[in-house]
Amino acid sequence: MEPTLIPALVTMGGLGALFAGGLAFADRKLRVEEDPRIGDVLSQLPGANCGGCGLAGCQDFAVKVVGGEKAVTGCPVGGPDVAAEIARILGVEAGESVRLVARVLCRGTAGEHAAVKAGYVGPSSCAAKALVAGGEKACLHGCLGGGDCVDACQFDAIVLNENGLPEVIDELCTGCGACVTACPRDIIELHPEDRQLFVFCRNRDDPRTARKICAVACIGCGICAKKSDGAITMVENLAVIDYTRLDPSIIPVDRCSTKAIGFLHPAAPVADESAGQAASASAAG
Amino acid sequence: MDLLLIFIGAAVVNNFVLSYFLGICPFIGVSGRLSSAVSMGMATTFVLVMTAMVTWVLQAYVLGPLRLEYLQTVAFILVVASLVQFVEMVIRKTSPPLYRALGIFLPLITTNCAILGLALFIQLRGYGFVQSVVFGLGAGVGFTLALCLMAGIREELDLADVPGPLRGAGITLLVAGTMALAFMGFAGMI
Amino acid sequence: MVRLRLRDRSFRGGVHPRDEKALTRDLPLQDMPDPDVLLLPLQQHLGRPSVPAVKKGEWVREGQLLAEAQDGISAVVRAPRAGTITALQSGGTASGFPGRMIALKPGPPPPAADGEEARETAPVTLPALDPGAVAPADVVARTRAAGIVGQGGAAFPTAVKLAPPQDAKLDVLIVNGCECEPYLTRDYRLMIERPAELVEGSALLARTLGVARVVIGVENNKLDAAEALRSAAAAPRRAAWTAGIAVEVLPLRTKYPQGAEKMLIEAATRRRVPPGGLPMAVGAAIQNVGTVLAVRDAVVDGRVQTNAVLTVSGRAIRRPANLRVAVGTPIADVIAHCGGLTDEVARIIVGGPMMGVAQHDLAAPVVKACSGILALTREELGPSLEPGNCVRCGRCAEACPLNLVPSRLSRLAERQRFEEARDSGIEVCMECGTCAFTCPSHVPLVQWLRLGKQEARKLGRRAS
Amino acid sequence: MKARVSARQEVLKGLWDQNPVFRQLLGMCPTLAVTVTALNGVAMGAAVVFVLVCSNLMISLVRKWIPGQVRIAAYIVIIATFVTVVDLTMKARFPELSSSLGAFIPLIVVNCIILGRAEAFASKNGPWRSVLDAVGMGLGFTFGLTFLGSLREVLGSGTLFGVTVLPSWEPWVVMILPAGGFLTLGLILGGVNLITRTVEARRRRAVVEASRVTARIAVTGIAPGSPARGEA
Amino acid sequence: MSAAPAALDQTGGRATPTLATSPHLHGWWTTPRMMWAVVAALVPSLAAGLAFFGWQAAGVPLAAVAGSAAAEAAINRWRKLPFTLGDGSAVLTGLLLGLILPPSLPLWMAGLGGIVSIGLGKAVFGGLGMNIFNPALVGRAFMQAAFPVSMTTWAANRLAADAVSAATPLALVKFREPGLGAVEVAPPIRDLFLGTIPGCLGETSALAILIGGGALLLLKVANWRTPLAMAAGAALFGGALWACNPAQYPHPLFHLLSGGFLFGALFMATDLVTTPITGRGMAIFGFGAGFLTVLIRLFGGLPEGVMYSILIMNAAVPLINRWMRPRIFGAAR
Repeated sequence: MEPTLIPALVTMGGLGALFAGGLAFADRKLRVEEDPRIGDVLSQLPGANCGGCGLAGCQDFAVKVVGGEKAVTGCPVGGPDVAAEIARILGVEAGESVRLVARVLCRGTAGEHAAVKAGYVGPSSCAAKALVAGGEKACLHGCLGGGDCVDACQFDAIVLNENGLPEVIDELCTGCGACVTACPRDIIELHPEDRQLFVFCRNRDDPRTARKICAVACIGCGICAKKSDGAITMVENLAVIDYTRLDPSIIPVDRCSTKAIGFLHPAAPVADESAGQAASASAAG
Repeated sequence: MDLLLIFIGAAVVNNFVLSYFLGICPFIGVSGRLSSAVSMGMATTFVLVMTAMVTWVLQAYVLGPLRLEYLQTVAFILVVASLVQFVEMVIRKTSPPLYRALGIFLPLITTNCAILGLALFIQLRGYGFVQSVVFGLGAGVGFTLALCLMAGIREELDLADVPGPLRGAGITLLVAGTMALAFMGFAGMI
Repeated sequence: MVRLRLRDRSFRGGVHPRDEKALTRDLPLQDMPDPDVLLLPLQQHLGRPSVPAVKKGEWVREGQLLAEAQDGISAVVRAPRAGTITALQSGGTASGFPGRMIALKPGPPPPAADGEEARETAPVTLPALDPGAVAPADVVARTRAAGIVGQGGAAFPTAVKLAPPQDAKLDVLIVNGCECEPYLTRDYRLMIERPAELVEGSALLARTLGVARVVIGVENNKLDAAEALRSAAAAPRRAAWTAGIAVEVLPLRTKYPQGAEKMLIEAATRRRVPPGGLPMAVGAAIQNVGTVLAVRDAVVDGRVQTNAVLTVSGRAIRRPANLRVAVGTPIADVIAHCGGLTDEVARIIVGGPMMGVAQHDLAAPVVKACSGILALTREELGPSLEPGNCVRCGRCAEACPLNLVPSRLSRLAERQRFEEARDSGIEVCMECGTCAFTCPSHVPLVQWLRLGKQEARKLGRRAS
Repeated sequence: MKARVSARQEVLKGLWDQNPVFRQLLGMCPTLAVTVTALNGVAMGAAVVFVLVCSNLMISLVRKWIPGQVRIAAYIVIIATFVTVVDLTMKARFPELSSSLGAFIPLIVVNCIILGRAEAFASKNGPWRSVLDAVGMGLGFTFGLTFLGSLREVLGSGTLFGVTVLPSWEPWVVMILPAGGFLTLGLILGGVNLITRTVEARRRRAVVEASRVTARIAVTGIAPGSPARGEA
Repeated sequence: MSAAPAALDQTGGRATPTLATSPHLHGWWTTPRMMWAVVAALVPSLAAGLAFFGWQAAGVPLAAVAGSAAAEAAINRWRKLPFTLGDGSAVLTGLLLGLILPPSLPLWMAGLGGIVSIGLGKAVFGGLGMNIFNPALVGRAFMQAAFPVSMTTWAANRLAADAVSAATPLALVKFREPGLGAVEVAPPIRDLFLGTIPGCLGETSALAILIGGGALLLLKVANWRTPLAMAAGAALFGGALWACNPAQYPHPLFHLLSGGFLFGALFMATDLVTTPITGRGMAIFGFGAGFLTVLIRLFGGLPEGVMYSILIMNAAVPLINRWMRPRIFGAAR
């Protein structure tokens, strides 16, 4: 045993020492300056250089994650734990206190509330529909019903309901804003989860047209604005809420003839104290 | 002629990826985009040729004479890993463009089975030095070929409606399987 | 004699839809009686809308200015008929989208009130100019004053095209008499009925642009028109001032889109306009026959553009016709004048069937550049098929006259990969519809390409 | 850094949630190459379990003394040593198995699972947890290989662990060829994804249902099916 | 809401206005029409096959069609996609597969082949138009690898001069006794052309294939470039070898007429989905496939290489399409 062991030990030890020394030396000599976070991220990664992320190894992944080109969840080997750690390093979830949720600001169900001008032949995507005379609905500001927002949502948090309008599932919504970008009509906005009062319309047509094409359009009458103490202003025939000044209890929502302004959950007194007061106050008056 | 046969054999007939299952991890991982595939293929070819040379020398002048064949695995991987890391550092320092194009793929290659597999095959088949280099080159070209074909297909499939559960690794393996079926046509050529 | 030759010049790609011109080709142009009300959109041209210069209730003379051009690429709107302005309103246009428009009720002036002077009721006319002596700048000014826009489809204000920048080196004027869109016979009728004026107008424009050569391109399914033009262009019949200008009539292969600017320039001169470039980049200027006649009429006769010449056709129209109608006539009135629609109507189109716009609102008016109103039956639209997957047959790429790969571009647009689409040249697409016509799977290629173009333009041009 | 994980979970995660074959797609080369029969799969799995446990334990023990720059090389040497042990043992004890696994025993050195677990787990955790992790991952790998091997063996030769299970089966030779390996694993991955997606979708649907109920309560003030309904 | 309905009232309210993008016209050829046209073009080959191998041989294509149609219907139903058998593509795949299987293959194998063709060749990629490889050839390659013995057992051709022997001409040439020249063992060109030789059901008769395939080329359902380039690739490479050593290597015409070459060139290499979309790309594809066919036939372990060469070129199609993208009109060279 002895005679074979010695050369083995010497060889391996020698090789090991040679390369270890060389590498340590090289590391010192050839070090390249980089973002310290890359090193931090790298230390969290599995380091298997397996390429499972589709990139050239863990170093590349770390660089891309720090550079924002790759999602923190991009490492399939590391799983959620690693993702959480990387997110912590990058400070992605920097103390966001108010949860934002997407809100759909159109309630014009095609054929029911909103007039339909013609049948449409072509791809169902909203963006494509908007190009052809603005889609089936007569309203050029309302929901096209093609579900581009549904496709854009990676969290299945938005569905087209039986009326053909998108509906957000609060519990699944992460407030990422993908649907906001996807909507060619800008009818989706991010709002704090507990916000209740909205103008559910983006129509800026003149009152006559608006009234004609949709039963639930904001027709720009301005009644809500008059009694809002300045929180609601009329911009191009559309009521716009300034939430920093809003006192929902004084808004005469029941006087809105088309119900374009109103509460997300009309009879949900529990969800929003002030909204509840407004509802009961107006009911009394 | 002999060298040509070794080259074609390694590159096409007994393609490392499609018939020896070597280097599957990068084959699946890095075949998403053609540009990365080309870089990865070239980097791998470089390392394969280097490995062929270094391990042959190591075997012929150190392990062989000292009758330490049983240390092959340990010694080879140590040498390859260190060398690759060293080359990466050098490239990174000396040529940032080359590093971005090839260098970043180097660490990924250390754990590519094809590298160690090549070293072991060379010993198993008793190739000489030149033969080893050609074999390494052939294996590298074959790997690059498979990787580029796959990358082209996957870029095309990006635009296809591949069923959800098969997207990613699933369809890649199925395509690889079909490619392996197709490459069976070359069977028996060498 | 102009003969059909198999090797008439053309371009690579293209398709051969059934031309269906037999429905109207032998029907001379007729005047249509004025409707009850004319609707004059403020935007009948590319560029920004014009600004109204009249008030509601005002009575206007025929040819009187109704709206001023807003900037360089805009055009004035003049009253097509004498009448009373009844409203400044918003309404549907043939583009499918609503727009601002002036409503005009044709009729005599209201009786003069006491003590008021009887007003001038004759049409507004511009002084006739001598085509042999008029200065180029005056032709441009007259074109602008007459509110003439291109009749080829894009409705680009013609005055802009007649005043190229100083450094442009033009050597040929190409007159587009291809009329490659199926069904349409408007340009054909103009060429048959007014060949001498067309030659005169071409010479006038050539003089204005400072070129000595005119090529009139005519598809070889209209050889009688080519023959008429050729004899009109023969030297003895022409006015003396046109002597220095060579007018050539060039028969071209009948193929869609032979009348597209780039395709016609290639066929006529073997020069290729670079991607994103204008015809002047290869020394060519190009005008539609309708535009040439409009400019000629404005200069020689002092007439402003008050009428649109159009083909009303399709198997769902009871009495197809070639008509001269007042600009602003609602589509519904034109259709009614032609006997109305049959039960089989499946689609109503303004423009040609390849690039025209399907109409949902027949109250929309005819505008200056309107070339046709078509009512097609289901059978005429081609085989009925649910849009399916692209089968990568490559027919679209083979047919695309601009050498794009429409199948890939449309897929990129559908997948919202607009950057790649832009890098693959999607902005070059002219939406001629050749690809979608030939697609065996009926993929809505043009719609996706249009979306892709719109989004690619938003991305902004990257310095390349 | 993370919530305390029980020893049981540490082992179980390797079997499904983080299964190296089906979920992390690690160690694909041996996965595909040796799974011509179920037995090969088991043998390869056992070899990997041994190397994984030993190297994880060793690395976890010496992790504090290895300098950062050379740690990968050091890990590889440790792993390679144990691989050599397995290789030589198998050559001596099970020559047939050894020859059917071919070069893939020495190639365990570069199996991403082992180096991956060394980097990701053993270098950051104590010996006991590292061993648990190794056992879990190793068993997960073995399970994956055996499953794949069984499927390919049954279809490709009509046998399972060498025992004929489908007597009159016309063997699908393709299954024991490389192509069969790719195709089978590809389809299995699809199946695994289908299962996880279905489970996930069901969970999502439950959330949606719940939110619908909440909304209905909000609107009507009455939970569906609650006794209050009758009175209202 | 506007005057539109009023104007359309002239039609008795039967027509509704439509919003749609231009162009409003479509050409005559649709995908289903093209698929069924190819099916029709296969009839001569099928008829020739039945004449040569008897009515019983109809079972193989029938089983293959049944397998592929059933697979298509089942998969679409499972994925809740529309029913697509009407577009003819599944039937076409099954028929193509059936015609390149040996006439004596057990029927269940033919059916399995049809299922594999659709499942592995088409459905996994997302259905019609999405697949990378020719589905029928995927099925054939799978069968070849799965059942090598059954797939190389040939029935004798009833109309052959030698109606007992059941070795294909390619096998005769490939596995001939050492010392014999290629010319001596190859059957006469006339037999190859008429198809009175053993082989796959639809592949033997060059005449029948040329009738059907020629019709497709004339109708422009198939593009002429690919078959022409494939013939050129095989003829040039095979011809060069033959010129070097006529005793060792067969005549180039033998390459073109034997085995599945014509069938592959006219029906497989012209598949719309899995071949390049530009003319130059098609030429490269065809040439490569022709070259590889001869390479595999003469130097590989298998007598026939058409299937493999087309599959290999299929894998290269995305790269060919990428590099052969046409230059945009007017763009600088």
